[in-house]
Amino acid sequence: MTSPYSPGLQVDLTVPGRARVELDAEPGAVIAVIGPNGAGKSSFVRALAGLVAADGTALLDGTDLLTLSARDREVGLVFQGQLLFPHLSALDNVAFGPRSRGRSRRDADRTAQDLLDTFGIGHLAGRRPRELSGGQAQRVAIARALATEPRLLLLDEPFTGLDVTAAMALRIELAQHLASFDGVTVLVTHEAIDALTLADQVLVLDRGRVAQHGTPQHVAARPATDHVARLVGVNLVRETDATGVEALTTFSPRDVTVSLRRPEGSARLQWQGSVASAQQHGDAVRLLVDCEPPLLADVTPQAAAELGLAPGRDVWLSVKATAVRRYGSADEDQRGDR
Amino acid sequence: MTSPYSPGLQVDLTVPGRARVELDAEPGAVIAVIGPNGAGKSSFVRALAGLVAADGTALLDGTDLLTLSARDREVGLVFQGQLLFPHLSALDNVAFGPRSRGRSRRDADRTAQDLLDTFGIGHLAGRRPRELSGGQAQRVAIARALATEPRLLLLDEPFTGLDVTAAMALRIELAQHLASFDGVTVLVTHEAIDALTLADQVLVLDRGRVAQHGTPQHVAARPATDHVARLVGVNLVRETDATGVEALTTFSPRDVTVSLRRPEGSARLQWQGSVASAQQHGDAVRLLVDCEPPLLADVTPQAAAELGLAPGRDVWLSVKATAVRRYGSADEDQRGDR
Amino acid sequence: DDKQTLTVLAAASLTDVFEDLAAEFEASHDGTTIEFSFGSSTALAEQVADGAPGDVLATADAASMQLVEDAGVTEEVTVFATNVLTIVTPAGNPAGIETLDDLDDTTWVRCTDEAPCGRIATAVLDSNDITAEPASLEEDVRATLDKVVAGEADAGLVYATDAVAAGDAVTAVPIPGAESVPTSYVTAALAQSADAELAQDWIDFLVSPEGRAVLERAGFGAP
Amino acid sequence: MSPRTQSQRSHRTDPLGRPPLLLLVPAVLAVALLVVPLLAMLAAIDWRTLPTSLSSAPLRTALWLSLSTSTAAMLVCLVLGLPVAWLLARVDFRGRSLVRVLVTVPMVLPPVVAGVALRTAFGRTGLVGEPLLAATGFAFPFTAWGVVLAHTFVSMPFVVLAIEGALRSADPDYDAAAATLGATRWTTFRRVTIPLALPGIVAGMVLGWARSLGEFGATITFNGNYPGTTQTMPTLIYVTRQSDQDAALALSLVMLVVSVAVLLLLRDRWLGTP
Amino acid sequence: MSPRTQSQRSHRTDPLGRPPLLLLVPAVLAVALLVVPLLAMLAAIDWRTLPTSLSSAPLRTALWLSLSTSTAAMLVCLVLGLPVAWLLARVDFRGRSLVRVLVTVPMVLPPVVAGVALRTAFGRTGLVGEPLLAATGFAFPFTAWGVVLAHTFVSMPFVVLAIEGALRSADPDYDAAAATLGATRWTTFRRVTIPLALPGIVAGMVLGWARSLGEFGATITFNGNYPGTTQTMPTLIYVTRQSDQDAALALSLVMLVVSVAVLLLLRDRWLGTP
Ligand SMILES: Nc1ncnc2c1ncn2[C@@H]1O[C@H](COP(=O)(O)OP(=O)(O)OP(=O)(O)O)[C@@H](O)[C@H]1O
Ligand SMILES: Nc1ncnc2c1ncn2[C@@H]1O[C@H](COP(=O)(O)OP(=O)(O)OP(=O)(O)O)[C@@H](O)[C@H]1O
Ligand SMILES: [Mg+2]
Ligand SMILES: [Mg+2]
Repeated sequence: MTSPYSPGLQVDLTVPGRARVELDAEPGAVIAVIGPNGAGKSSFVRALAGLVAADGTALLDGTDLLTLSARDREVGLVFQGQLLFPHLSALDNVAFGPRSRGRSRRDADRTAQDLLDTFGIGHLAGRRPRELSGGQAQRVAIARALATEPRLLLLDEPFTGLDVTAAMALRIELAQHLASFDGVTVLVTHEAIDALTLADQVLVLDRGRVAQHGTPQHVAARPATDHVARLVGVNLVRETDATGVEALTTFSPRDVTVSLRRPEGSARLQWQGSVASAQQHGDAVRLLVDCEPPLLADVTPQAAAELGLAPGRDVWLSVKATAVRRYGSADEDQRGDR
Repeated sequence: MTSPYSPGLQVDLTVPGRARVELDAEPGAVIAVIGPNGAGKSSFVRALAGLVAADGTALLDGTDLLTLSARDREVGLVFQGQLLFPHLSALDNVAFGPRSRGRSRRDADRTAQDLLDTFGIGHLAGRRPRELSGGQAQRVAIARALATEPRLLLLDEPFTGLDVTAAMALRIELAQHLASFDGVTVLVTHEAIDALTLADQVLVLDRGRVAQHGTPQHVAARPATDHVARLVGVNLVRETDATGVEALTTFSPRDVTVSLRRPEGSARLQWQGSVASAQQHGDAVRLLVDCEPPLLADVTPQAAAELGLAPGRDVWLSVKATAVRRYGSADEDQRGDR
Repeated sequence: DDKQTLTVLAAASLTDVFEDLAAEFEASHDGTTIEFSFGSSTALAEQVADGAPGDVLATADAASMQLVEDAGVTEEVTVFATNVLTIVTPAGNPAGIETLDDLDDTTWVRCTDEAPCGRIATAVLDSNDITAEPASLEEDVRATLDKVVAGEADAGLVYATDAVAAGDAVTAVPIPGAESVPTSYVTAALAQSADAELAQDWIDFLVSPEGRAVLERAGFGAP
Repeated sequence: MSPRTQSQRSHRTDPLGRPPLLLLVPAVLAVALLVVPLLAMLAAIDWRTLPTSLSSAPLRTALWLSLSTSTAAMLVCLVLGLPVAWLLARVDFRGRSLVRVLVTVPMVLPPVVAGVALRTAFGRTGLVGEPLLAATGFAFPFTAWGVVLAHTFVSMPFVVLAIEGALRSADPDYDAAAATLGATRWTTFRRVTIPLALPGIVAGMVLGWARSLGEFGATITFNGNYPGTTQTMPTLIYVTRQSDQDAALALSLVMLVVSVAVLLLLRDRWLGTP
Repeated sequence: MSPRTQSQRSHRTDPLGRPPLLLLVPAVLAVALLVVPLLAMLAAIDWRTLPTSLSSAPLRTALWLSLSTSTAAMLVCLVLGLPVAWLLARVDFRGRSLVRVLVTVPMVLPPVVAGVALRTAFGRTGLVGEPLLAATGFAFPFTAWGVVLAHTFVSMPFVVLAIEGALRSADPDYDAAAATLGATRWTTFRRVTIPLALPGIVAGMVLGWARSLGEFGATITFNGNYPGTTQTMPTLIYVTRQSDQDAALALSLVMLVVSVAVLLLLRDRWLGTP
């Protein structure tokens, strides 16, 4: 069950019916896990934490986590759903970990108070979770996970419910923390910005499997799933050629031309559909068009007004061949090349 | 306690120590409530739902909600924290409301199944909440709130934990639902896009008080709080003149010039600070600079590289007087002028 | 040794009379205190057999004393009193019961056959050819009396001593011929006694004329 | 606690780590304390006389009466006691703690005193019993109804307290969620509160049933002892003991076996791993 | 149910709506059923003889013995029973449902049989008692320790079942959260499980205390009735009843009053509105 010592995290585990993940990370690495709802992200993280039964191995610095009890894994976990202890104050919640790991009460309390201060809720230290707002409680949950100084930090959607300022402050805080952290961090997120700014590897899960794995830049440039494409705000079109090999095409919504009549030119790069939604997006209006597959298109507000691009309107979309990037779906798995 | 019949929602309530809100909304109105963590958004919503004691009045179509028990208020509520019944399947959770309101079992089940289908989780209808992923559970929670066909729909951060595709689909779904809904909707959110695309009024809360109230466009153009400014991605600077009147200045991060030395020109529109973070933002690099107040600045990647704009770098920021918008802080309360 | 304590284990139905006897005994034995432990005869016998502390045991029947003899905890058993069955009714006899025949169609109670008083009751009833069914077969005579005192039963078959002890709360209706089926109260000194002499003194006192007088006042018959 | 010595399998069954000795040792002691007397009793039984002891008709009637009255009492305790437990746990009313104490008090009454109290209330000359008898001709004492009444009086406090404890340990926020969905308190009670507190409620019912089954003092004081109507197993055992210790032990054994069987069946039904 | 008739105040105290009649009616019935006998008993007390009955020395010794042995038994039940309840509720082990049933069984034993079982195990000639006596010279029967033992044997099943029910109703996810934070099972038990299930645990303790206080049959069978060492209040009441009903009722009244007082005090301490 154990292998010759090699630092970092080497995972090959299966949560039956829910997730199957292979992963290899050096010490200090930050892995962003992204994927649609139900892709298996939380299952993976909970399996690492020991809260869900899993088969396979998960070697952390040479020890197989799967053979250890949850307590002995020394992970820090922010739960999706918080699970703050309702009978303890914010401070005691955060101090719980250090005290469980044998630190003195004073020491643990100091660490906890410092973390709460850092996250801007030091004045709420004495409150019970019930007496905190959702975002305040979320900050306590993050502080609680960090306070144990874990070897493996598991953050399951840590920024949910935080206001913009807090989220930004926490990202900065976390980035600083992670820079000096030589354990491995797994960060589950639904926000492109987290993956792009905090992570050095992105693991894309889809229906329980690893759909793509690489550096944030690589994944953003060559998305392999619709979810990632939507996350980074590009369109993704799949085509299977006669030999069964799948080719992927991406292009930016800005490069899509919207017209009311069928445009001239190559048939392959045009689609017909009706507008599903039209929303302000920066200076442009972003349309979601119901075609196969659904596509995004940015138009100027003037154009939107002239063409009457309200939801329900039938339109044609086209894109110049020069504006697309084409690549194979097997073209993945570029590990963190930092 | 009641007043001559007037349709819509007229609120003037206080949750002691947590929120004080005045609000006036016509039938069919959608009110986005925004504000930083702990501003009192949830307290307000829960007071309307009858889960938190409040003073004052909240007239819905002429009846004071505060005199009714939670059950009799006929509100639909998405909780921050879900609170799905753990012993019931997804379907039964959603059907709970209709059945409680006297609909037949078949009828309620059909409504519930339809809603689950709409939200893309029809195949999970038989699962218990424990067996759902976070985002799947969130969709069930929304379906549960909508299924009761309430007169007042209270959505407390309904899109948390949803993946981009689901969030977008739900926004479209909700927009359609709201278009035909003649009750009042209160939507608490941390995302600018929700406020801008779904709401016809925005209520900005700050430390338990209404800080601003108006149409989304008005609030976005003339933010009164740092939180709103950050939410819509602009900088906000407050100045108090000799007479004690406060003036607000906003400008876009794109209009900020970053230099390593003190720029020439008017002293009032320049600041010194160190870079707190630098992140990809569209085509640009967005800097957060630690000055008083903290400001955002967008620079080109080339400029960022040339100037070495990494966190910790000391910089000067300046903005042209022509690029700023100046207005008084009392300049608010433009009600929904749709 | 002028301070002595004698521990007497006795059937619960002897509570009152033994306390009177103890007062007299203590008066004539300076420095002696008598402590009682009352319980049901069977329970006491079992406890004694198991080594319960005490000097003297007094039970309401010979059968339970047999348990103690079998355990080898005592040698000599003395019969110190007898008792006979009687009918009791709630004060004033509202159901108008004059003989055993009147028990038909009333709510009446007696002891269960497993208790000493039940065996006697069966014998008395059989010898009078009574077929009336009781409402309840009480676990002991105390419970039987209790039902009558409380007014739950119109009549009950109890010992004459119980009728005396209950005083005005009940009306006693004697059963002709009941004397032919008496029950005996027996007592014995125990092997675990620390003061066999004092224990024997107490037993002697029970059968002495002074003791007899007290027992007779409580309704007990001579051995 | 070395990771290598722990098998993957053991990890599966116990992801939270091994139960600590500090809990295991007292637990084993507790089980021993409860089980050793039962074993000793088994050892003391005279197995040769067992068949004769067990073939008696009184045994069958008493056993049946015990089981049926205990079950009836348990149901009454549930129907009447569950609402009290709910009120005490979930509704804030004046005098709540007084009601809670009043409900607890019958527990501390020695059984015989409980019987006397019942008699002064529901006996033929009792506070409620006398008018009841006058009006309907019915009296509780010496009937199986009286047995159920006595069992209920004695067991209900246990049922109420156990269920109240369970209700208090369950999260009341779900009740609030149900209310916002339009559920009346009754619907909430039925469809949310009860299912969520079910394990505690079942425990309370088992408690009540077992307490009734073993109840002796109050029943015999209030109802006496007549085969077929009021002679329950404990009463039969008690009176048998006066003449025949071995037979009494054999009867106790029957009671033990039957109750173990019933409890095991109940467990499988109600508390089987879901 | 018109909104106008409901005052703002009533809404405050009961945001979830009025308790339904379907629950109120049985609750009131239940309370009546439990309280009427107590009231009837009060009414039956002869208040003139009360002062003499209450001034007796045996009363004081018996009351003190009852309170102290019940409290001791409750503590033993807690120390030994809580771990069992936890094991049954939280640890998945082979034979769990058998253990649960074994723990329940002493509840169904009639008190006298429980006393006999205790004697065969812990009596001077018992399975455990004989070697114990030989080794240490100490024997349980006829001592205050024996009373505590009998109380514990009789009360522990109630305590275990009540606490197990409460533990099962509490959310086990918090235990998992504590484990990931590095808490051993013992720490988790102490700092998370116990506080979260506290209301149920307190209910279990009250249950055990009250059950011990009222226990009579097993105690008198196992320990006899010696004033000062083994004569508890129920035993004293039993003996007094033989000669003087009124005095016995007066003693019961004392027990009632004392236990109400203790329970009220406990409530204020433990279950006061937090
Ligand atoms: N206890 C369970 N039993 C069976 N299936 C489960 C269980 N828990 C989760 N699942 C299913 O496993 C899949 C993966 O769930 P998981 O919670 O890992 O998703 P996720 O990627 O974290 O999603 P989200 O973004 O919504 O949090 C989902 O389809 C979910 O329905
Ligand atoms: N039960 C309570 N007792 C006392 N204070 C409370 C209680 N619940 C919340 N608060 C406080 O009231 C304020 C408002 O809380 P509220 O939950 O309404 O905030 P919010 O705007 O919803 O924040 P978030 O965006 O984090 O959800 C917060 O400062 C919070 O700490
Ligand atoms: Mg998840
Ligand atoms: Mg909130």
